[in-house]
Amino acid sequence: MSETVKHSLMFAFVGVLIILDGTTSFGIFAGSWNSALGILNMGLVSAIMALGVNLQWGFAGLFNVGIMGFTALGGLAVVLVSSSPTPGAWSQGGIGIIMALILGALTVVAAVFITKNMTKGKPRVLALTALLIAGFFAYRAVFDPAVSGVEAINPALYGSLGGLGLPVLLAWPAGGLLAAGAAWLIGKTALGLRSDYLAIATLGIAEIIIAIMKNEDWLSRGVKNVVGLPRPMRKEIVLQEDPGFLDTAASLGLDPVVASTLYVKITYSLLFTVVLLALLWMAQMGLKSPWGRMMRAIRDNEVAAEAMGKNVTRRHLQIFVLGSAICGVAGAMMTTLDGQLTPGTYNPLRFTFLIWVMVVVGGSGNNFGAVLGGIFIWFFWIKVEPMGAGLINFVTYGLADDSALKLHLLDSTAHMRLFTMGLILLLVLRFSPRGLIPEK
Amino acid sequence: GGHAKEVKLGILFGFTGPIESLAPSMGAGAELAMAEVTKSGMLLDTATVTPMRADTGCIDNGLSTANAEKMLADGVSGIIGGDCSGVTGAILQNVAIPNGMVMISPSATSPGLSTMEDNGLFFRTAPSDAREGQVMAEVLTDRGVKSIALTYTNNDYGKGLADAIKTSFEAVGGEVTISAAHEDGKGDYSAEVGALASAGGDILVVAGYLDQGGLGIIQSSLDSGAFDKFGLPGGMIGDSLPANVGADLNGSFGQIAGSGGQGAEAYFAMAEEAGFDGSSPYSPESYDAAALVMLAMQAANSKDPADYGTKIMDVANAPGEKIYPGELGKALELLKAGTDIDYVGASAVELIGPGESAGSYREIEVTDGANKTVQFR
Amino acid sequence: MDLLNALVALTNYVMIPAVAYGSQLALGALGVTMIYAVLRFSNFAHGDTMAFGTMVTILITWWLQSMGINLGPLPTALLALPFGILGCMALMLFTDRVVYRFYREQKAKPVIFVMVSLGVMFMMNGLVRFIIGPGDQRFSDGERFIVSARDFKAMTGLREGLAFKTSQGITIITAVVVVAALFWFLNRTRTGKSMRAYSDNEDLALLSGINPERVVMYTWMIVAGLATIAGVLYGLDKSFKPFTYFQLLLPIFAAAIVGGLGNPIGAIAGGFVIAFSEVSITYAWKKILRYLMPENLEPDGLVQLLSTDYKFAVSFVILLIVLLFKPTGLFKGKSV
Amino acid sequence: MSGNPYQNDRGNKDASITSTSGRSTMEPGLKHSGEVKPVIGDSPFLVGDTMTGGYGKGPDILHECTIAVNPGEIAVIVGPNGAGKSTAMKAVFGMLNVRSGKVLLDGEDITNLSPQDRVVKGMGFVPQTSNIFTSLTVEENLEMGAFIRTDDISNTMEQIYHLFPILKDKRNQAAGELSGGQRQQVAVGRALMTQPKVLMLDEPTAGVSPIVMDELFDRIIEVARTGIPILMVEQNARQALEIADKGYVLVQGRNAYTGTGKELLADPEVRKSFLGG
Amino acid sequence: MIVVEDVHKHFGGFHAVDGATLEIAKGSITGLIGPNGAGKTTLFNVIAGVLPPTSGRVKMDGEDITGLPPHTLFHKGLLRTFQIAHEFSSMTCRENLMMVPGGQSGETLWNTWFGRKRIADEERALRAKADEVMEFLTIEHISDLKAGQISGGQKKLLELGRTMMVDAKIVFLDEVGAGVNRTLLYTIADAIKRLNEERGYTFVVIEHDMEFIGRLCDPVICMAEGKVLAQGTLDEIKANEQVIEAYLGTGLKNKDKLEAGA
Ligand SMILES: Nc1ncnc2c1ncn2[C@@H]1O[C@H](COP(=O)(O)OP(=O)(O)OP(=O)(O)O)[C@@H](O)[C@H]1O
Ligand SMILES: Nc1ncnc2c1ncn2[C@@H]1O[C@H](COP(=O)(O)OP(=O)(O)OP(=O)(O)O)[C@@H](O)[C@H]1O
Ligand SMILES: [Mg+2]
Ligand SMILES: [Mg+2]
Repeated sequence: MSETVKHSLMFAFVGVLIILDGTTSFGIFAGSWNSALGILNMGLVSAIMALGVNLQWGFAGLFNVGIMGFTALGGLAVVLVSSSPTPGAWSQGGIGIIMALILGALTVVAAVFITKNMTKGKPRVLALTALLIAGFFAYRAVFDPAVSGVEAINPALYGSLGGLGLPVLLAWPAGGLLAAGAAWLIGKTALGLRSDYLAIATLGIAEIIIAIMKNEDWLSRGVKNVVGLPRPMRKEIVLQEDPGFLDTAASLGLDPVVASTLYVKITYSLLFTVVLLALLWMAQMGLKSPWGRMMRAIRDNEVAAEAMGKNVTRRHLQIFVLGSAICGVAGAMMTTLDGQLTPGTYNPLRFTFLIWVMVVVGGSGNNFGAVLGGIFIWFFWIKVEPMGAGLINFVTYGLADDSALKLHLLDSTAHMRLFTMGLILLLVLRFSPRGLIPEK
Repeated sequence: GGHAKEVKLGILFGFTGPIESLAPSMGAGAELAMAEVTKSGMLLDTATVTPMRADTGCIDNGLSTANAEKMLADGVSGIIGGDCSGVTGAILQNVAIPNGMVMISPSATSPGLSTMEDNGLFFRTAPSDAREGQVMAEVLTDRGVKSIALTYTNNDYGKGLADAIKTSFEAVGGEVTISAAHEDGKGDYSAEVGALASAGGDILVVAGYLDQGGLGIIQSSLDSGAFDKFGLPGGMIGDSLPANVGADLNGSFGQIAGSGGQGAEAYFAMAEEAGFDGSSPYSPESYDAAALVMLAMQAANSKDPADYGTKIMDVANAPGEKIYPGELGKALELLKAGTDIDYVGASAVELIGPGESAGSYREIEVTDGANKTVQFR
Repeated sequence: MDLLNALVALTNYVMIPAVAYGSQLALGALGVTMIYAVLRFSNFAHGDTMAFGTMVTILITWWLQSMGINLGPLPTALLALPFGILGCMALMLFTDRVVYRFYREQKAKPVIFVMVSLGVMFMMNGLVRFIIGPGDQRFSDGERFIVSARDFKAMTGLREGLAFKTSQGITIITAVVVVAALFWFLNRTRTGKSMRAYSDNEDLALLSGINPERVVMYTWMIVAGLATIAGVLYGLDKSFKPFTYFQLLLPIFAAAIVGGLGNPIGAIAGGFVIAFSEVSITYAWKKILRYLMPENLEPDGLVQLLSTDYKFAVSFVILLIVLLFKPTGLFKGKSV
Repeated sequence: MSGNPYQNDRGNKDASITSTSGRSTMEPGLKHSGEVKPVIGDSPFLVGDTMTGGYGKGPDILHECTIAVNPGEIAVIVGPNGAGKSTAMKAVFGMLNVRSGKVLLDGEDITNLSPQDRVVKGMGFVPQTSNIFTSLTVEENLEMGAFIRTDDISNTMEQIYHLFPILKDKRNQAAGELSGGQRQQVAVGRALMTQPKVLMLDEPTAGVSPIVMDELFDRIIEVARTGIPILMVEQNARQALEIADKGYVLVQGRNAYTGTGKELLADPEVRKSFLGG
Repeated sequence: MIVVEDVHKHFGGFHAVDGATLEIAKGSITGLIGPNGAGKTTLFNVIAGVLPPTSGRVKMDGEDITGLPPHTLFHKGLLRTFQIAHEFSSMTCRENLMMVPGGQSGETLWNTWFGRKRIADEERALRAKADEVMEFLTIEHISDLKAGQISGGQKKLLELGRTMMVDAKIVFLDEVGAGVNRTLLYTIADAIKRLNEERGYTFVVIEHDMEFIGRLCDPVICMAEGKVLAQGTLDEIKANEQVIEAYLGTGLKNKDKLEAGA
């Protein structure tokens, strides 16, 4: 069996799993197209994230443990771009906040300027200290009242600046840009360090990003969440009242509720597939060209690549920014799919480590592997719980229904998920260390 | 034989993730109500109620919507859940509303959810922040407290409640010296307690959870002598708190939704018998949520969400005969006979407005290592 | 101007908690750093290792308590601790045998080990919850305080109290003892020296007749010991919950890296740097200043640099700053 | 890129998750020891007999290469870069699987022993590079040399300090802070601490100033006088052959010339191609 | 062309290069010899920007290039090979060569999506050039093998081939000869000479093979213990007592033999 056939079969297998979930309710399958498409949609988003991480890890050996932060920034972009502006927020303090941020940025720029242009010594230290302290207080003096102004606007419902009210699809590239900006900052610092400390730097910055999103209410309502974000298509309940739609549904012999929910999910699936294919195409094209050759050269031997005129640091920065931007796009897509931004929900286990599992299991260094891993692992993430329950029932078949052990185990089925994910990862690392679809 | 009909109800809580320690008691609470109803054999002509558990991960929107879809596919007639506001919003927007499924959350309090066009499908048994803020302010002023330090668990419940307490208390002339968040799931609270102590105040109000960060903060404050009296909103009221903290908690006070000791105490006893901790946060609310769904079904004589959804308000609110935990069988019988009921339950449910809970509060003071009800408000 | 009260307040709210927390982090970071030095990878499963060791200790503590065995004023957990360590060692050695050893034989690159430890982390995460459940467990008993704030006030007549908990005392003493023992072990004993040698130069260690597998075994055992002690102390001082222990991984890593990965002294220093920065940078100085300033100059605000919301962010900012100026950490990360 | 998928780190060099210092660069040879067979008949004290082998699954680097040394003798291996001199040493020491041929020590066939067990059998080895523990003190380096010994090592240590007096002065200094020549002395001292029955040195004088080189050779002769056979690889072939009782010239993994040191030095062919004229 | 002024490079307490001062004339082929560990490679690394010097300056055509990163120096026309071959092991030999030229339009991501035609043209030209270089080095038969799988000598040739893919001004060769077949080595020597004469490349060559040095190098510099020990024509160097002591070997006999061989 040729490699290509084998790999196509693997994709087919995942496809069959999804189809089974839509058609049969045997065993772990739900027997509902809503469920199947729901899994597929998040699977597609996961695949995009995995693609981003694979770009960084598989092709440049950059270990990014801050995926969570970039995903969250993508989500933030959705709020900033597409939610409607809070009435009065800009006059109440929005302007002030912007001014304060500009002030802060100016302080930093001035500090950098001083560092660059004054000679080393006491005067420079003094000037810097004075500037930073003055800058900090000036910033707080403008910032704090402006923030309380904004946050005072009906905190239960608003209390934030809101967004620009633009179409939500625009938020996806915006999410990419936001993540790219953050990645650029991290990369500039971490990739410039003498020893490479990217992993811990990304981990730290991701935590900082989440802390900001959780606590700066004016920006994203913090832990109070932003719900009801706009969607790129009509809502189900609107469809259910649209006579035109109802007619079409009836002509297809579909129940209006089913028709509307499927309509929404399929639209998402199509949109996500388009984005995924576009990114996949771009990644593949890049990698098959001199650019990819250069990246592989850098990965093989940084010193020699540097001696052959390749700017290794800049290339690392480039690929780090690109990969993070892709995670940002995926984050924005996920927030759109959820219809809400919930900063409290970004957690490293789910948004960083799970993505790593997807990449490693799928096959680092192979874009198709990453995509397969994304969808496959997501499917398992959902289905391991019923599988675990089934397994425990099977194992404890002989035990009485009310035996303490059986009850204890059944209570723990939810924890099968983590356990099984670990097991899958270990098995793959052991028996197929290059992943399901290895790098050619 | 007798199981002519089966009613499936979904229980969708975060059995893994940040509140994995609360979820088991919540699930057990909901299942307790279902078992009670099944045993009574009074629902819709001796229907059995089968619970179906699934996980939300508390923070995993994708997982929870997928699990909700699976529940629908498996034919549930109602969903008890979710728990954390994030996933609750996601399930509501993406699954419950589009499919016309009734959903009752025992814990999500985010005001944002109230404004969603929920088609009358979303309810919650958790008390509203705004109301509790007012009650807390009353309790504080009545006890002559002039200034408080305030700390809240950093989620929408904590934040919302803290905002409400602050607004209400300042409106009656009190001073809030500091309002600082604490994160659940992290063990060390020295920094928070240091800042709170420095800000000072007559007492420390802890808008958190009694077996999460809230407990840590209280313990740490007592240990370092930062505060010796605490204001305890609903999330902090439960037997495990005085049990864990010990005598030092004596004199602290607070309030929890609930009319009369009857409901809550009865529930705690039932829970103890069933082998779980009924005083764990949101466990009573979970019991009530499940009970309300089943009672509404009986009132509508249908398990179709479209039919019984409108009945939930009716069974939850006056007029009618008051129903307490353990009396579900009686309530079903009454409903069958066409008598109105007013479900009080374990957490004194009173639904106002678009599916929110309000109602009377029980003022609690910790004396001799136990929560004692002082009066009702 | 009331220097004494200010000092007591500072000690009570900053020094003591930070020292205790710092000791716990330091012990955790020591474990991470040992694995990094000897096995040359960062072990993502360390938080869950701590949880596992603590869990075993808790189960034994409960059993001892039910048998009516206790240590009087000291927590019973201290009695159970050795068993917890043994249990954790058993698990570590088992994991090494069935998981890590294979990769050693393959001479796998360290980063592969990192991935593997990720898998182990997931599995141990599940395992601990299977056994003890996800809930909060308290297992401290005995006398709660060495000096309570109330007693201190009564004793000294000061306005400010100074509390010193038994658990804090035990933490600090244990940490000192354990660290001293570890250093003694590494620098004075044959096995310890062989571990340092292995960490320094694997090939040469082999040529000197040092058995690598034994070194690895000792390392896992020491790490299991450190992790269990750190976990139990943390649990006694605060409480035990599997999720919290997983979250501890981040500050522990930050501590190990700030100090210089692979360097035990660095791990200890790093633990304290992280603990002190979390506690002190977000501290509100109002109270202290009120004691120190003349009455008319008393501050109105909280005099807080940053709100406590950002305490975790603070430790990472410090980490980044340290790395910018000292790329290998405070103490040059190198070997055991 | 090695074919082993477990060794692909994708060029990652992130110091916050992995450390590369002091990692083993050796190919795993024998992991577990097999049996030791007594040898029938007469044979030199240490002999690598018609060894053929290479690294991992790679091509053969040694081709029927034979090297032997007897007590009190110094045997020197010379040859061009990449000829397989170090490889031959590794093969004798068991750090490389010989595909055919055997290694005999003191009347026993030790071909199936792992390097650790060969150390126990009394073989001491000083590799060409990174041959000291840089972060350990000089004394600790010596102690590590005696790791397998259970008896009192203080006497041996005194002997070493007597042999290399400079080390006694620097006993508490980290070995990494020493100069190249001193490091080399530490390395040899470390190997002697095992009280080996045979000592193997890979380019002990590489990067060492001429004076130190003479000094080292003197010491090596002294050690040999105590009856320990010495097998060494040398690039400073001329000096080495002068003190050698036996010389081997390896070319592309084969024995090209063999003879006493004097013979080889006198052989015009050898002089021309390997001794720089 | 290159001026090295009092360069020191310390590793911890160890002085690998200890005050080296030398000058490399434009158009010359300079030989750099010296005992193992003399600091030759380290000096190369300092000049080529791989290692920052502890102190001292390096100038190229009057411009201070101290501490400039290697990729910048590459674009200024300074190329080097490595003593231990630094091949790109997972790439084919041809790719190893094709990746060298700077400023390829295919190295810009944008073009890989929207300028595929131009890339294809460039690639064809590059390919032709790479094949030509490999033919010259007699390694065309391994052009499609992964560079990780070829022999040490072939790696050295590949390494040399990379410097021939672009127009360099000055090329530093670190022991190209080690592990390379002698006949081929002298072919390489001829090639170096041709590049020097026809294209005006300047070469600096580290080599232990005196015959090779003798064929090629005009000025020869001998380093020892991090310093320049002697400098001059090959004959001068060979006659230098210090060099004989430190490098060539002691005794007059030795010297006679050397001359006889040359
Ligand atoms: N670890 C290894 N894996 C694969 N091949 C190796 C390894 N080490 C050495 N080789 C190859 O084996 C051959 C012989 O190397 P060896 O080190 O034995 O040479 P040597 O004679 O000691 O040379 P030198 O004088 O430079 O030390 C070389 O072609 C080398 O490339
Ligand atoms: N990164 C490093 N860290 C510490 N010491 C080093 C480092 N690189 C080189 N050295 C030391 O510096 C000295 C000079 O090394 P260098 O490689 O420059 O010698 P060389 O003259 O090129 O020798 P050879 O002819 O063997 O190639 C050696 O003793 C070497 O051990
Ligand atoms: Mg060698
Ligand atoms: Mg060199």
